Order: sequence, then structure tokens, then C-alpha cells
Amino acid sequence: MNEPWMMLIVACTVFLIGLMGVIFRKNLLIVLMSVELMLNAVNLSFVTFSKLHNSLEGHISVLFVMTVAAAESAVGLGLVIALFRTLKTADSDQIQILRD
Amino acid sequence: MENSQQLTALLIWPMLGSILAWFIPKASQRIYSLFISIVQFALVIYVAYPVITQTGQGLEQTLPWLSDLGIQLSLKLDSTSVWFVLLSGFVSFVVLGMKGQWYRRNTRLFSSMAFFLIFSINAAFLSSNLIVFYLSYEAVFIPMILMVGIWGSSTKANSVFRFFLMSFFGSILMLVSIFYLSYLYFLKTGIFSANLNDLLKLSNENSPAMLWCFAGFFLAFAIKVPLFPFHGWLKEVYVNAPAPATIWMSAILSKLGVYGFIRFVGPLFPEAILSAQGILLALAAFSVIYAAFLAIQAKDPKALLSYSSISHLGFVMLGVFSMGASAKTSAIVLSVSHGLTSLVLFYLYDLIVKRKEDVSLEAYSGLAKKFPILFVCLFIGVLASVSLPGTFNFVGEFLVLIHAYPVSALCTILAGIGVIFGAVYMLKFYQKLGFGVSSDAQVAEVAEDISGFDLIVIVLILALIIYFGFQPSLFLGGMTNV
Amino acid sequence: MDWSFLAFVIFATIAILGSLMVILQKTPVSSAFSLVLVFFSFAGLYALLGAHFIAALQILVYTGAIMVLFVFVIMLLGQDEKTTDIKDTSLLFKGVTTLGAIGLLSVFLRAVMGSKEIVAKGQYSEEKIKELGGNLQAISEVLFKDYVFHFELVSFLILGAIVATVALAKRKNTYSGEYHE
Amino acid sequence: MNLLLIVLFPFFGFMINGFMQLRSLKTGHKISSKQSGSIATFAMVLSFITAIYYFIQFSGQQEDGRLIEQNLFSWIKLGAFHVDFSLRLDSLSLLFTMIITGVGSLIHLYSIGYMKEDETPAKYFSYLNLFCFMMLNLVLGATMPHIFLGWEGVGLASYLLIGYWNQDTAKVGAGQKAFVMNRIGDLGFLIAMFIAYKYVGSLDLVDLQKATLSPKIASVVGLLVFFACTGKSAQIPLFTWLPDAMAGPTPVSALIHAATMVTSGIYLLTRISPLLLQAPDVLSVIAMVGVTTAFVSAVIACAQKDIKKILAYSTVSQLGFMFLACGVGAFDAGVFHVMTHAFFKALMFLGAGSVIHALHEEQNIFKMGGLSRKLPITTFTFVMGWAAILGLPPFSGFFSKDEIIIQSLHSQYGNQILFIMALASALLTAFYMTRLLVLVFFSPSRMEKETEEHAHESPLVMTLPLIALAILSLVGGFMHHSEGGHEEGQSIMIASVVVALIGAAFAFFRYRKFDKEEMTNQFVEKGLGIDVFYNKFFGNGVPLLAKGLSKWIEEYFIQNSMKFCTWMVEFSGSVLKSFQVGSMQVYLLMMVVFGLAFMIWILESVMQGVIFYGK
Repeated sequence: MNEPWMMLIVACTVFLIGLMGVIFRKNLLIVLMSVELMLNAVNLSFVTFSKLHNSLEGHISVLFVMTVAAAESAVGLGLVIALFRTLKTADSDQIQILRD
Repeated sequence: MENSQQLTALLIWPMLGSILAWFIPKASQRIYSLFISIVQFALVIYVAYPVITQTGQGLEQTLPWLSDLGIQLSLKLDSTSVWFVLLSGFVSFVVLGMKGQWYRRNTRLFSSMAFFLIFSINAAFLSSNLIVFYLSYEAVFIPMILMVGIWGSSTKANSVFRFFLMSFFGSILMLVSIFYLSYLYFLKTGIFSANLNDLLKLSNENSPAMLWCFAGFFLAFAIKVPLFPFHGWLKEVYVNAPAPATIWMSAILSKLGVYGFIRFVGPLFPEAILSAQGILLALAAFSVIYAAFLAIQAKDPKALLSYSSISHLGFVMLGVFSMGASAKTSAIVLSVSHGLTSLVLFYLYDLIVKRKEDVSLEAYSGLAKKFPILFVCLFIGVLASVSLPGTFNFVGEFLVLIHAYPVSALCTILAGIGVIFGAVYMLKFYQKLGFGVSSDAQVAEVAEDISGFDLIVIVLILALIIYFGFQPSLFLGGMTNV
Repeated sequence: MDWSFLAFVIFATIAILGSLMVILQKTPVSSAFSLVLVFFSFAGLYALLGAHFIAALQILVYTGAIMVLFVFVIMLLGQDEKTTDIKDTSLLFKGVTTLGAIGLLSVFLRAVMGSKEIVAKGQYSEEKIKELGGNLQAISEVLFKDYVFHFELVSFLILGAIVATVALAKRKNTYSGEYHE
Repeated sequence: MNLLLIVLFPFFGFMINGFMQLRSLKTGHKISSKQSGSIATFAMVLSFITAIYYFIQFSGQQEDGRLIEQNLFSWIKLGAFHVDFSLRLDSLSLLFTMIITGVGSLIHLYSIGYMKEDETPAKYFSYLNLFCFMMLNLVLGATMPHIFLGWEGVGLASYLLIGYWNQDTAKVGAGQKAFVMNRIGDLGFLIAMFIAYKYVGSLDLVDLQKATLSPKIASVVGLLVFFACTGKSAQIPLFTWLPDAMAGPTPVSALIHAATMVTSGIYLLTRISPLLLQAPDVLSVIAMVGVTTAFVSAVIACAQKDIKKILAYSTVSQLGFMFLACGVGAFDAGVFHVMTHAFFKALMFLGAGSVIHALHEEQNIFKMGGLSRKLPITTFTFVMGWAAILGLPPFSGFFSKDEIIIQSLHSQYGNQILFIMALASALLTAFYMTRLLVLVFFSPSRMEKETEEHAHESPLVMTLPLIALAILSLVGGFMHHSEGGHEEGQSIMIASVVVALIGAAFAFFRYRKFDKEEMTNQFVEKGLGIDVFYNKFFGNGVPLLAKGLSKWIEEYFIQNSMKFCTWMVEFSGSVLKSFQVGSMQVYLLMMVVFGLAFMIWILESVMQGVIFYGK
């Protein structure tokens, strides 16, 4: 059977790819997608560690993360819609009202 | 040590006063403040009475808080802290009776802040847990800064900023030291604790780390007292602050620094103090002379008084750094007497200012003829300040010097020279205000001599100063057996 | 070669490449579809790890619900033209980001190596799970015994999210006070 | 009888008069000098009667039985340090008590007349009583701190009385000068106490007298105490305050600056004489300083024009004689001279006061003259005082002064230099005193017409003390049982009288017909430049130093470093602000970079075992 650390490497890679996406993409939709990528990567590591430890806490956590992710993407997308409606853009660089 | 529940009352009552102040009508705020502070003082006396009479017995109370982090509300009233708590109770009661613009503008905020100040001062003096001490030590800033900022004179912004910066700079280093000490304790025992009694087990260690911790504590308290190179914030703040804030600062808050040295620095770092004793004593002695010189050239009477405060606290520090039980007691006696004296002087000066418009020292003259009783009181205050024998200050200063002499003759003599200059500037202060030809134009229309509450309180304090000048055994007796 | 290893390689490759595509595609729509790919491959990985229930949920929740939401919003906003933000971002910025990611990866890898030393101490070994009647039974046992309170709390979270979403996405009230038939 | 009574009577007088004064300020009701003065005088007389009671009690006893001690309460007690507040009466303090209360009563009485036109006589008399209270504490105190209490207390009273007319800032300044110069001396007292406590372990005078210290310590203590005495008793180098102190009312000068306070230095030295005798070096220093002061101030007195200043310098000179006596080990002679000097100098001051009173505050002796007809009683009593200070037999000064001069040569510690200088001072004393006497009372009048017409003899309240003091000046010399049966003493005695007569004759013939103002040497008149030097050096130097300190250290160093601190905060704030670019991506990138660094650090620490995590 494949070694669990391989799973972890996949999780790490996907997580970092998601992170890169969050950092250098400016389209809010893609940023949100990248966040989903990161969440998934974390979920994968949860499950892997759960197997490693012979425990089910990891699965439970994944359940909760999924619910939170669903809520988060719902709220996030709602925000994007609201922003787009007022600012006519989904580009995060354009959204700087709170800065000054 | 007796376990006692009364100590929390000293914290709860002022806190209650602070909250209730918001629900009291503006017009009756002064009466309310007076009432709360008198009850507070009575409480302090009630709690402190057994501590004073039963020599060596203290009260202790521990409430759990964040025990895992080694933070407990452990309160302790022993023969060191009891005098400071009493002094602060008394001073607060007097100060809150003062009339002034703080009872006309933002009154509710003032009383609320005043009681919050009393609360945090009491917490700082009572706490024997270093973290809690630090918290209350910092909490003192909030009302202080608000008071200077809201009721102070016009040029206050910069001074408040400096005051905050200097004090915060010092105390944040103290916090780091506290953390490091409790970490050291953790390494030794495996438990995190910031309790003084636990940390005292580290005191016999002589490592560079302890020296650094000492430096952190030293800086915090030296700024608070203040000692010579750290006094830069003081003059501006004292001059700009409203009279109650000035009195609190010079009578109580500076004592917080002294108390910190006596309570924490002395027991925790005996080795470090002994190795730096020469420098510390020299700093204290130099503070005395240096501040005296500054006072001599000061134009503003309030600046003069604030410099004189530094000068006298130099004597206190001389006693503290001399180490030894007797020297410590002497320093406490001098602290209390200085608290009373500066209370009288700043109080009376405020009364004079209320009767005058201009505040430059040149603008006053010949007021003694106008306000004879006020100036008789002021003169006795001045005499106490120059520590004439027969006043309480003399007892303190004499004891400090006589116990400092065997430790360092040179520093004692240097500080003694400060006594001479003390006479110079205090007499200058009094003469400029009181003597000479008075010009009526300068005096405000409704200028009456001191009377009512002011007179009663001032006479009471002066009587205390003179009484303790001949009968200081109350202070000395309770402390010798520790 | 083990068939499961083969499956792992396939799924892993799809997942990594798919996620790269998510962040590199110019149009949000293609990103979204790449994301679907990634979700599916993750489901496969979960299955490989024996977490069948999670695998099913992954497809249900992510691919079924979240992805639909994304696509729906893209449609709603009309974000179908190509974005230029990848090109607009300076090369230095991208370089630093990549370098940081690679650095983090190396750190993670170092930590991952530590996973070899993990000794399984939990009580839900594969045999135990089989005994209980499968993954789903085991999870429900834990979830509704030990974590029931948290479970209920999460429902509040979702309720809050629903309310928030409605509040955010709702158009400004255009009701003018007159009722037209 | 209670010893406390002696001290308490003046204290009550002080309290009563003080309260009366404060009350009158409130109500506006005026208090006459007769009212307040009689209270004050009565208090002093009561005190004097008590002292006489003890005098009678003592004279019936042996020498070693003359000691009464009364412990009032424990004053300061801390650990090993213990000071009682107790009074102790022995022959020496009894003598001083008699002088203070006796001469004090007379001067109080005199003041009733002198302060008749003053606005606030109650204040004046309360101060005067306060002074006597403090002075009695000084001489009756059994411990050094108790003496110090009196010591500072008399300084305070002196300050208040010199600056009594406090509308005049110059007079207040003179008071401040006196107080501060006394304080300089007091520092010596304080340090002497510290050293004494360190090596003796007690500050009780009896313990100090019994203590045997190493010569070095004894010298240091002795010198410091002597330094304190130079402040209080106006000796070189701290004598310049006394002439300025004449700004106060004349009875004050008589009481404080001639009869009592300034002699407390002699009292103190006599008290610790056993210590001083262990340190012969200090004794010779005291003698040299004393005789130099006597000589120098006599020289200065010769060039003065102000009647009170002449008397002031004369007092300094006579005090120099007393210190000379102490310095040659003849403490008895010094104390004896304190007594006679109290009589005749108080007499002369009061006489001068009478003259000034008659001439409406005129103090320049060149604007007086021929007053013997106008003021017969004053003249007569003044002549008695003159004869006493000159040392003409059988006046009191003859006995005491000659005793000192004899001792300066023949005592164990005496030598020729001291003797010759003492004799020279006596010559000068005779000269300036005769000059004063002749110019004021006997030479042709140089007064303005109006003043001359108004000049009149003082009322009985003022002349009565004059007469009493004149009698005391005459007979005071016989109160002392001098054991001096020196063979050589006879010749010296004659020599000193002859010297005095020469000086007197010279002055008499020079000033007999004087009718214009004398051109005195300005340098000498201004006190040989010593006062000028002090004013320049300390009077300007200290404020200059203070200004310099405040400018260079306070402003440039302290305040600028404060400014630097605030600047640092502002600067670091502005630097950190530039990180806040407002782009979410940049924040994230920073998060990644710093997170990476942090993780690497943590990992390294874990690998090296610096941080250990749960096992």
C-alpha cells in the first residue's frame, strides 16, 4: 500500500498551489476557488493523519471543515456579488475603500 | 499571615464607586466622591488597623484567576504596603474634596476615573503576584492620562505623550522581566508562577539573566519615581496636570515606584543591587542635588514644587538602596511624610492659583498679607518640606541619612548638601509668593482667605505632620519587628 | 505494482495538475471546471485512504453544492471574458510567491518525514471499523456521541451563513410603496 | 516643679499670641503691643522664675549633684537607633537658661515699648516666644537630635524675625541669607551626628562625652561640629549673615544676634568638650579661627557707619573671643564671657534701639551726635556697656575678657600669636566702641533740625530693661569664681586695660569734634570683600550653575533624549506604515514569507532540542 507520506506530499503541494493562487490572482472568484483548494488539501491531511493514528477525529474535523467551507463560500460569494454590484468589479486591487 | 476576605473590599468598593459615578447627577458629584472616598478611607483604616497594631502580622488573601499561567489574585497587606495603602486612601479623600473645574466639566468622567485610579493603586499596592501588579501598575495610566488630557492646561498634548511613552517603555521591559523570571522558575520547578513568594526562590541566583531582569525592573521603577536621568517627563506633566492629578502623581504614584523597589526589586535581586549599590546610591544622591538646582532656577512655582519632589524622592531612594531593614523603614517613613507634604504644598498652591490669574513666579508678591491663614499653612508646609526638626519629614530624612551614612559616606554628604539647597529654593518659593509689596490688581475679585473644607483638611494634615514629627513610633514600631 | 498505487498516482497527478490549472486559467469558468477535476480526484484519494463516507461527501458537498454555487455566481456576474490579472502581476511578485511556496514546501516535507515516527494509538483500527460495520457506522458513533454538541453548533453556523448570504445578496429594496398588479 | 515648665511657658506664649494674631486677622480687631507684649513677657518671666527655682536648688548641692533629667517621651526608635525626647539640666544649661529667660524677659519688656507703633505686635511677640522656646530646647536637650531641633528652630525664628517687615524684600533676603548660611553649618552638625552614631552608637550627649574615639574620628566630629558653630555663631567663614541680620527689629538683634542664639555655638562646643580635648588639632583650629574672626571683624567694625552694623561686627568679634577661649581649652572662660557679653551687648543693642527709636529709624552714626543731653538714661547705660566691653575694671567684661586673654597665652593650648592677636583685637574693640560712643552721644550734633527736635528719651518700659542690664553689666563679673590666681595674670591684666585705654583715647580725640561724615575705606566697610566674594561666587554662582545645569544637561541632554525617544516612536511608526500598502495579496505574501521564516526557526529549534514538545 502506498505510504501515507505520499498523501501528505500531495496535500502540501495542493495547499501551496492554493496559497499561490490566493496570493497572485486578483480575481476574487479565483481567489475563493484557491481557498477551496487549500481547504481540501487540509482535509486530505486530516484524513491521512486520522488513518495514521487509527482515530476518527480527523474524519469528524473534515466534516466540520466541509460545513464551514460551504458556509464560507456561500458568504464569500454573497460578498463578491454585493461588491460587484456596487463597484462593478471583482478585482481585489480595486477594492480599497477601507484602506484610507 | 492571616487569611482575610476584607482585602477584596478595598478593590470592590472603589470599583463600585467608579461605576456608580455615572448615575449620579452632576451637581452632587463632589458630595458623592467625598462620601465614597471617606468610606474608602474608613475601610482602609478598618482593614489596616490589625496590621498596624499586631506587629509583623499581615493579611493575605488568594483568589484563583488564571492559575495555569501562574496568575492569581493574591492580595497581601503587610507592614510595607499598609502605609502606602493608608496614604493613598487619605490623599484620595483629600484630593476629591478639592473644588475645581473638574467638578464643572466632564464631572462624571472625573469621579469615575478617580475611583478607577484608587482601585488600580490599591490593586498595585496589595498584589503580591507580579503579573497582577503589572496590570494594575499599567491601569493607573488610564485615568492619569485622561485627567491630564481633559482637565490639564493648554500645552498638555506633548507632555501626555511623553509621559505615556516613558512610563510604558519602562514598564514593558518590566513585563518582559516578569515573564522571564517566571520562565526561570518554570525551568527550575516545572510550574509557571508569577507569585512573589515563589519567585523569591530565584533571588539567590547570581546569573547575567538576573542582572538583565533587574535592569528591566529598575528602569520601570526609576522612571516612575523618578531617578535622575529618567525624570525628563516629570516637569511638563506635573505643571500641566490639574491639581488632583499632580497631587496623586507626586504623593502616590511616585510611591508606587518606591514601593516597587522595596517590595519587588530589593527581595528579588539582592545580589544585583549589592553589586550596583555604589552607582545606585550615587544616582539617588545626584538626583537630590540636581533636582534642587533645577528647582532653584525654576520660574514657575509648580515646576519648582515638582523639582523639589524629585529631590525629596532622591532621599527616599537613598534609603531604599542602602538596603537593610532599618533603612527600608526609614525610606517608607520618608515616603509617607513626603506624600503628606507634597499634598499640602500642591493643594495650597492650587488654592493660590485659583485666587490669581497669572502663574509666573515673578507675577506674585505680597500675598501673605492678603491671605494670612493660607500663608501660615503654606509656611508650615514649606518648613516640613525643608525637613525642619519637629516635622515628620525630619524624622524620615534623618533616619534615611543616618542609615545611609555607614553604607556610603560620600553619597550621604552629597545628599546632605541638597538639604541646604532645599532651604534655598523653598524659601524662594515662599518669599516670592508671600512677601514683598502686594499689588491688588493681580488678585481676583472674590479672593477670600482659606476656609471651610480646605482649612479643616489642611490643618488636619499639618497637625499630622507635626504630631508624627514628635511621635513617629506608630510608623517605626510597627515595622521594626518585621 | 499495486493497483492502488497506480490509482494513487493517477489521482495525485490529476489533483496537482488540476489545481495548477485552477490558478493559471485566464477565465473563471475554466478555473471552476478544473476545480471540479481536483475535487473528484480528491474523492478518489479519500476512497484510497478508506474514508468512503468522506469521499462520498466530497462529491456531494463540493462538487454538488459548492461548485454549482461558483458556476452560478460566475454566470450571474457575467465573468466570462479573459482576465488579465496574471499578466498584470509583476514577475518579481510572482517569483517571490513561488519561491516562498517552494520554501514552505521544503519545510513541510521535512515535517512530513516526521510522520513516519507516528505510532497509531487510537482505538479505531481497520479491524474495529469493520467490526462496527463500516466507516459510516464508526463515524456516526463518534459524531453523535462525543461531538453531538459541536454538531448542533455547526447548524447554527450554517443558519447564520444563510441569513448573511440572503442579506448580502438581496437587491436593494425597490418597493416604492405602491402595489402593482 | 517640672523641668518642662521652663520650656512650656514660652511655648504657650507663642501659641496664645499666634492665635490672637490669626483671630485678629479674621475679625479685624487690633491687638496692642501692650496686650500681646505683656502675655509674652509674663511667659518669659514665669520661665525665668522656674529657672531661678532650679538655681536655688542647685546652689544647695554639690557639684556632682547638679543634674536633673526628665525623659518626656521616646522620640525616634528604630532598631538599634534610639533617641529620647528628654530634657537635662546641669550647671551649664542652667546658666544658659538663666541668660535666655532673664535677658529674654528684659528684652520682651523692652519690645513692648519699641513695637508700640507696629501693626502686628502679636505676631512679633509670638515669634519672639517661639525663639525662646526653641533656644531653651537647644540648651536643655539631652540628645544631639534634640539640640538640632532647637538649633534649627532658632534659625527659623531668626529667619522670621529678621524678615519681620516682610514687605521689604531686602529684609526678607537678609533673613533668607541667615537661614541658608546657618543651614550650611547645620550640614556639618548632621554629618557629625552620623559619624558619632556610627562610632559611638548613641546620640545621647552623656554617651558622647564619655566616649573615647580615635583621634582621627574625634577630629572629624569636632571639626564638623565646629563648622556648624561657625554658621550659628557667625565665625569665619560663615559670619557674613550677622551684619545683614540687623535688618530685623533692634530688640531681636539684642536677643537673638547678641545675647543668645549666636552663643549657642559656644554652648555646643562646651557640651562636647571631652571629645574636643581628644583632638588637640581641632582645638588649635578653633582658636585660630576664633582669634582671626575677632580681629578681622574688629577691623571691619572700625569702618562702619551704621550703629547696628558696628554692634553686629562687634558681636562677631566678641564671639571670636569666646571661640578663642574654647580653642585654648578654657571653656569656662568662654561660657563666662557668653554671660557677660549677653549683658553688655544686649544693653548696647537696646541702647542703640532707644537711639534709633528716638531718631525715627536713623541708623547712621554720622547723622547723630550730642545725644547725651536728649537721652540721659540711654547715654548713661550705654556708657556702662561701653566700659564693660572695653574691659575696664570692675565692669563685667574686665573679668571675662581678661580671663580669655590670659588663657590664650598661659593655657596648655595657648601661644604668643593668639595672645598678640587677641590683644590687638581688644585694642580695636576699644577704638570702634569709643568711636561709636563719642559720635553718637558726645560729639557736636550732626542731625537734621526736625529730627533733633523730636528726639526724646524712651518711655519707662524701654529704659527699665536698660537700667537692669546696666546693673548686670556692672556686677556680672563677680558671679564667676575665677580660680585664676596666676602670677603672670596680673601683668597681662594691666596690659590689656592699658591697651584698651590707648584705643579709647585715640578714638576719643579723633572723633571728639567730628562734624562731617568720615571717609571710610569702602573695601573695609563692605566687610573686606568677603561678603562681596560670597555674593559673587555663591550668590551668582549657584543660580548660574543651576541655569547651566538646566540648559546643558536638562535641556540638551535629558529633554533631547526624550525628544529622541518620541521621534524614534514616530519614525518607526512611519517606517512600519509603509508596509501597509492596502493590497491583500501583499499582506498574504508577507504572511507567507514571515511564516516561512518562523517555521524554519521553529523547526531548527525542534531539531536541536531547544524546544521540546509533549512526550
